[in-house]
Amino acid sequence: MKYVIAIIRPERLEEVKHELQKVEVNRLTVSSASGYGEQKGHLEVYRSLELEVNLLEKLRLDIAVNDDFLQPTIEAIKRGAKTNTGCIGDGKIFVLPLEDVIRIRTGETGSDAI
Amino acid sequence: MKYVIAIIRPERLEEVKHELQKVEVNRLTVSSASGYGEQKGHLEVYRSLELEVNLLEKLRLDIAVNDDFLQPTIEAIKRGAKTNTGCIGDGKIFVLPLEDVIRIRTGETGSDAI
Amino acid sequence: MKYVIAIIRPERLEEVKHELQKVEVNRLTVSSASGYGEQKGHLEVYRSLELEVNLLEKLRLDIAVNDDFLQPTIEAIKRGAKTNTGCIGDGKIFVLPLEDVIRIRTGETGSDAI
Amino acid sequence: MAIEAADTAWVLISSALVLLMLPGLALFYGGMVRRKNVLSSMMHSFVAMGIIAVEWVIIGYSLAFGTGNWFIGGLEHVFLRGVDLYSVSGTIPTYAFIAFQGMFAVITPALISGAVVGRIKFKSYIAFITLWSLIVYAPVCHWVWGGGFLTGEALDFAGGTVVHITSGISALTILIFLGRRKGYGTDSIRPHNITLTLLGTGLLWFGWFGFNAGSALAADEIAALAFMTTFVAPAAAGLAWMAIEWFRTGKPTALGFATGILAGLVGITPAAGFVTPMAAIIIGAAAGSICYGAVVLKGKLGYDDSLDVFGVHGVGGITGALLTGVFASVGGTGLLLGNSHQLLIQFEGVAITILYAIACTIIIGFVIDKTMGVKIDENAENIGLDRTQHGEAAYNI
Amino acid sequence: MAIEAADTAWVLISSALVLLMLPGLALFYGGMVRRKNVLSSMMHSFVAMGIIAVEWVIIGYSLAFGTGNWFIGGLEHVFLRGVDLYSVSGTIPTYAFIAFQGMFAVITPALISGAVVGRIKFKSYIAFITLWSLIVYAPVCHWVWGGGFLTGEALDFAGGTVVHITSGISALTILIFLGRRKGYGTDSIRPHNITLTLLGTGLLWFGWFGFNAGSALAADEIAALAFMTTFVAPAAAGLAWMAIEWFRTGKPTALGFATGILAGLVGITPAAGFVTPMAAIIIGAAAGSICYGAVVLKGKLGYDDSLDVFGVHGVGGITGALLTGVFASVGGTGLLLGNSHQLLIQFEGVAITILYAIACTIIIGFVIDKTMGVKIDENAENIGLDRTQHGEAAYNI
Amino acid sequence: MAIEAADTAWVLISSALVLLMLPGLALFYGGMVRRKNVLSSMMHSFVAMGIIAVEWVIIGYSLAFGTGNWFIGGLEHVFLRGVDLYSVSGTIPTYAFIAFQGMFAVITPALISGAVVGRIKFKSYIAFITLWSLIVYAPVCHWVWGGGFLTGEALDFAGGTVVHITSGISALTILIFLGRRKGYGTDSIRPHNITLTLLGTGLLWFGWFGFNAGSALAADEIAALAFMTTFVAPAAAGLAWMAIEWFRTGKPTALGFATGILAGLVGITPAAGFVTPMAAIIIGAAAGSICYGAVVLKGKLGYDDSLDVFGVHGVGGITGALLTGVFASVGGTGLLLGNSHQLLIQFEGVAITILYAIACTIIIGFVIDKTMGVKIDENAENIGLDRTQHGEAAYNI
Ligand SMILES: Nc1ncnc2c1ncn2[C@@H]1O[C@H](COP(=O)(O)OP(=O)(O)O)[C@@H](O)[C@H]1O
Ligand SMILES: Nc1ncnc2c1ncn2[C@@H]1O[C@H](COP(=O)(O)OP(=O)(O)O)[C@@H](O)[C@H]1O
Ligand SMILES: Nc1ncnc2c1ncn2[C@@H]1O[C@H](COP(=O)(O)OP(=O)(O)O)[C@@H](O)[C@H]1O
Repeated sequence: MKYVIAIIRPERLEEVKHELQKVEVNRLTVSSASGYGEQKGHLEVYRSLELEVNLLEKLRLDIAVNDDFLQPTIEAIKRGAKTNTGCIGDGKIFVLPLEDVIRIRTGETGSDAI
Repeated sequence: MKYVIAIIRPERLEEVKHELQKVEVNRLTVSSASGYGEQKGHLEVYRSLELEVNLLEKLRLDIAVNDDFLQPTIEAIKRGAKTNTGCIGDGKIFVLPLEDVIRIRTGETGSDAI
Repeated sequence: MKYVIAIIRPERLEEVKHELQKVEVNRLTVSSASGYGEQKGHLEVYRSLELEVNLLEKLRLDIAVNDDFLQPTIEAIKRGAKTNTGCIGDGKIFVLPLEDVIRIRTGETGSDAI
Repeated sequence: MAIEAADTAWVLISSALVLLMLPGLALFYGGMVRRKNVLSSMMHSFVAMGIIAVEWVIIGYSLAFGTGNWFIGGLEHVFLRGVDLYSVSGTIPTYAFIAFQGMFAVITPALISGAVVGRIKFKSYIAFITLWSLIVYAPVCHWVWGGGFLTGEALDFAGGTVVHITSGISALTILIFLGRRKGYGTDSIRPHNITLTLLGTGLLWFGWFGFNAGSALAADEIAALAFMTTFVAPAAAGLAWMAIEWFRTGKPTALGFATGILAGLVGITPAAGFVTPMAAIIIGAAAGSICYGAVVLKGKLGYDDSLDVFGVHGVGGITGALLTGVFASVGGTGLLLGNSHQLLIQFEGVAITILYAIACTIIIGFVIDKTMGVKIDENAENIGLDRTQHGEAAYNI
Repeated sequence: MAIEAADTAWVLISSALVLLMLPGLALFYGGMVRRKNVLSSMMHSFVAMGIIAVEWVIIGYSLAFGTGNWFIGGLEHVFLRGVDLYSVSGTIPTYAFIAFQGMFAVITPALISGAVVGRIKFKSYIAFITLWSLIVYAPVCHWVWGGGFLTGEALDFAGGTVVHITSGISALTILIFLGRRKGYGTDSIRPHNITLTLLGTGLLWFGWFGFNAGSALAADEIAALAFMTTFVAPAAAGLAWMAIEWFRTGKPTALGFATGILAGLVGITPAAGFVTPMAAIIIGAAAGSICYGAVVLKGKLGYDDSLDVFGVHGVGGITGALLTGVFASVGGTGLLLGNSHQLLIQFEGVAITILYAIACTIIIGFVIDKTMGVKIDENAENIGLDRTQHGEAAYNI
Repeated sequence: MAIEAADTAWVLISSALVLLMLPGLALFYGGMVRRKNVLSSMMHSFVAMGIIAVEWVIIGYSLAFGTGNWFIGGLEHVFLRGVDLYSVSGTIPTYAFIAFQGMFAVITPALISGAVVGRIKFKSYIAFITLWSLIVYAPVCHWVWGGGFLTGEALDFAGGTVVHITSGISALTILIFLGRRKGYGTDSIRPHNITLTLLGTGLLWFGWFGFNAGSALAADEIAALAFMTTFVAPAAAGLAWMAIEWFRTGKPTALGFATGILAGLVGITPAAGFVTPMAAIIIGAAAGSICYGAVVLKGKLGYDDSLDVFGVHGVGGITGALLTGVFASVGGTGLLLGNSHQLLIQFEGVAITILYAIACTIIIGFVIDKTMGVKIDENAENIGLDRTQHGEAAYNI
């Protein structure tokens, strides 16, 4: 089992969810985050004071998947998260090993519980 | 050492903390998250417009534990997080391997630092 | 590759970022969190009602690094996050194994994508 | 003729109250949109204060209240020519009258903005309200209050027709060029901060006392009556909305109650100084119920009048205008006192205004759409108007 | 008798100011509760505007200001019978008087809501305030202002007894049926947004000028005096609270300063038009200090008057009522001018009101508890009232 | 002499409006700071209501409006001695006059707070405004309005010099002792909630009608004129700011529009009752543009007048004061009507006030810095003033 963490642009959430549903990944956890990365030069102006904003709003998705779902999940996220222009800031996917999962309601564990 | 991530209902936090204290797990990190999962059909009505809300408020707990504390921790979370009715949405626990821990203040590492 | 999670005091963010830049770690994800830990006794008073606040504001940094960057990263965080007094609450660093990384924009994977 | 100091004080403070309705409206609307569009939505109200205020003294006032003909006022007061410190309107300085009426001119187009949130280009919005205020507001204002063909005929105490029907109908019409927001009808579009909406409701109600009771243009018995009706009608409307919602969905929402209050405020507007407090309660309850129905219907029909400008201002305004023809008993008589003719006139006023507003809005919308475009592109809509139109984020760490 | 336009303008705008206190109160309280209960808390104030406004014109006004007997008014003005456009009260239209008094009737039960946040059923709250307004407010209002046995005896300029003591005492009493919130006294119960509370404080102070200076019912010297005292007393009270808090805990909190201001506003209410500005500073400082003590005491005693309605309105109202008997020097004389009798009467008024409020609240609470239940179940309390009672979340993404 | 009830009503409600500017200012500033400093910033406005209100009646009023000499008023009204219920000022009760003027005294030092947010010690702030109000405000107020050497010479309708120049200049001066915030000029310092700032702007504009039109001290034609100019000048200023910003940066920001409105309000303040509405539009547009320039310049020069008190109040106040000397045409004549002498006097008034404010602020700042210290230490600045100065967090879960 794998624990996938994806950092995406907030405005791509709906697309990513849509793509994930297509590959039958229906469970995920979303949280908000701020990203610092390559993506710079986004300029904000507050009362004419120009600030180079490098702290950017991002969404973080956590998705636990069984091994055979890993590749489809990654592909789905890529399809959903990529902007037309493939810009810096489109995001990243991290794959971590996952040792166990427990569904609290039923007590099921392991890949059944995902 | 293990890194436990638990997704629970926000209203169960106090119970979970309580149960964790009983098994002497006193350190954790909480963050807010939104969950998409099985749990659907929660209906919200905004000016008579019915929305099926599938993005649900959740809390995410991160708890790093030594191996011998893993099982008690999981059991404690289960006890605290489960609603009487054992409903969909009670949450999940993910167990990830943890390679190292460093306590910033002292520089201690490994299981002592947890 | 490693996935580093650091819990720090919010007010140390700028220092930590600064130290990380020095060791050429320029990408990270920040999110807000609340910590329960040793650190207690912070007292807040609301209309004379004294509350012992043990849920404390923290920041959580997620940093994926290649193996050879791990040690410098940890050291940089330690330098940046430690208060002069080395107080309880300075925070912790967790190191998790990371199996893969994918850069969405380019499709690169592995250590190139970090 | 000398001015009355008390009437002057009353109209001035009433004008200030109406101005406060703009931030009130900004909050009311701003709370209901998503985080990424809140500044954009609030700016719709604020920029109206800028543009229409200036436009009003330059030309709007003259078109609305200049002598002119049955259709529109003349140009004699362009740039406020012919008005000076000692000009008097009724018992108050003309400057006070212009300011008071200017506030109405400002808020009316701002009301429309609730329908178009989250997808209109800012510059197109500016163009729209600038034109609309001249082409729709000024003439209708002239018809009803400024000496035009409905003046002295249709009963419209504080702007049921002039303000609410024009804006409500135009809001619906402009949707032709805007369509729905992306994601309409899913949970990703929820009000981002209902406390703002409640605060906005409070400021609107407060300001509406100036709007309605100030429309007496004197600190007299009529003002007191209009105050009283503006107190009880929204109360009854909020309760009506809540009762129906509670019954139908099992939960009385705060947003619903606030919307009901607004519906009641709209409903009582044309009637405020013409009916008794008890009639006001009935009008309020009717407005609350009927607007509720209209909003439900919208949900069924699936058009995206995002914040229900038509459902509340359009439908509420029509309800109020017609019920004024039924319940009028002070300074005018309605159906209940045997004057069915009044109801007919009310109906006529409403119908003409609706047709006129639709026609003009289509034309204005068409012209803007062909020239600068009305709707932003999908990517910008995804990112949000605050970022793409204004280069800002409302909330930062 | 003819009305005075200036007095009418003044009472009308004062009425509007008092109405604004309701959203002010909603914010003041709403900021202090947790995120999950904020709409519920705000709705307590808003729904009072709906229910009590309607109830007031139907029957409340008649019970409070109808002729009646020493205890309660008659039914002659039910549904505002006998009042029309030209009715006059003093120098203003009766409609203006009814509206002004109606605002007081609306806010008083809403004040109570601060004690019960986070755990009362919405429908039970509605039942409670509906009954309470008839059974407690109307009679006490009649006693003090409407021709009852305290009228012309006890000095209560703007409602220290009628408004603040009744609500403060009843808030404490109703806790018998509600107990504490789950988690009381731990850090999980902290104010979720103090900026809302500060804004609420600002709106309350602003509105209170209408409340107090409007109670002169004329735009005269007394109004100016009451305005002045309402300016300086809360200032002094805020400073007093801050000083004590700073000294005791080492930090002057914003929430404390805001609470002090409120205590001062409450304290000066009964005295506003009867004392000099210098006496007002003393009364304000006293109210700030004594209320601080009361709130500390609550913390020690451990009952959960969540937002300190008793500590501020109850204790502040009593302090103000008694000090009015000490400092009165305008339109009445107090202890300092040798009239110890007045202090006795003040004491008597306070005592009777307290007993009456306690008794009635127990009865009303008991009846509601037995029929529909007052407190929600623990699970619903955990989830929060916004979700469980109103089906909404205040804040969404 | 008898009072005029209508004038009394008008001045009282205007006073209340000005009081509301304090919470308005608190929100305006509070929205622009970071989350960790919002309560601290709001408290700067609130605590001014506490301290200066009390100080005003104790001594400030006497120093400003007592007979005294060319420089400062006497002590005859200390503790409001010699003022009672029946004292009259012009056509209103003296208590009303004191309250109205007191509001001005309260808001002026609070304006300064925008420059010092995020790094000033709370107790030092308190010491500063307490002293500043006596040493700077009271004398300048006496010069211009209280019988001092500029009274009847310089035209300052509602406080361009007395309020805005004094505060704007002092804000810049006090920075000598404070320097920049840590992290100045990076993205970590962004406004945390612009909706608060917009709401604050709305409340400020609303309140400013009391500030300016109330300064007529009567409900007369001048009040109506001042109302009218206060309506259109900020509108024009907001548009001017927006236009320049749009042109220069490609985006019209909400924060910019709000700032423009404020600049227009400041700019029209000294001129409000002296110029025609059309001149007001010009003054507004000028104030909006010039303040924009000043704020840009600040960015270039790199000093950290955090919320642009100098750029808006200082520069806007100077612009307004001078343009009053150009456009005055009602109750005074300016350059355009051939009276170049007036412009000279305006210039003189401005120059003297600037020098005086700088000198006094340096002295006060120096004394406080040497005794209690002005700036907090770096660690406290990192953690934030809410936590370190007030022991609170504005937002909790
Ligand atoms: N190594 C990393 N560790 C943690 N977060 C990262 C890392 N690399 C990227 N991110 C997150 O992903 C977001 C998108 O990264 P981006 O700037 O597009 O990266 P790239 O330029 O490598 O595509 C960043 O804002 C940051 O939040
Ligand atoms: N596979 C998963 N990956 C990530 N998060 C998950 C996963 N499964 C569940 N969750 C999180 O746990 C929450 C509770 O899940 P729930 O709907 O109760 O799951 P189940 O029906 O499997 O018990 C979800 O809202 C989601 O946030
Ligand atoms: N074992 C753990 N699991 C999860 N989070 C932890 C753990 N230990 C510490 N933390 C997080 O780190 C923060 C700082 O911890 P702190 O109280 O300083 O720990 P210590 O006393 O061990 O140095 C805590 O508030 C908590 O958020």
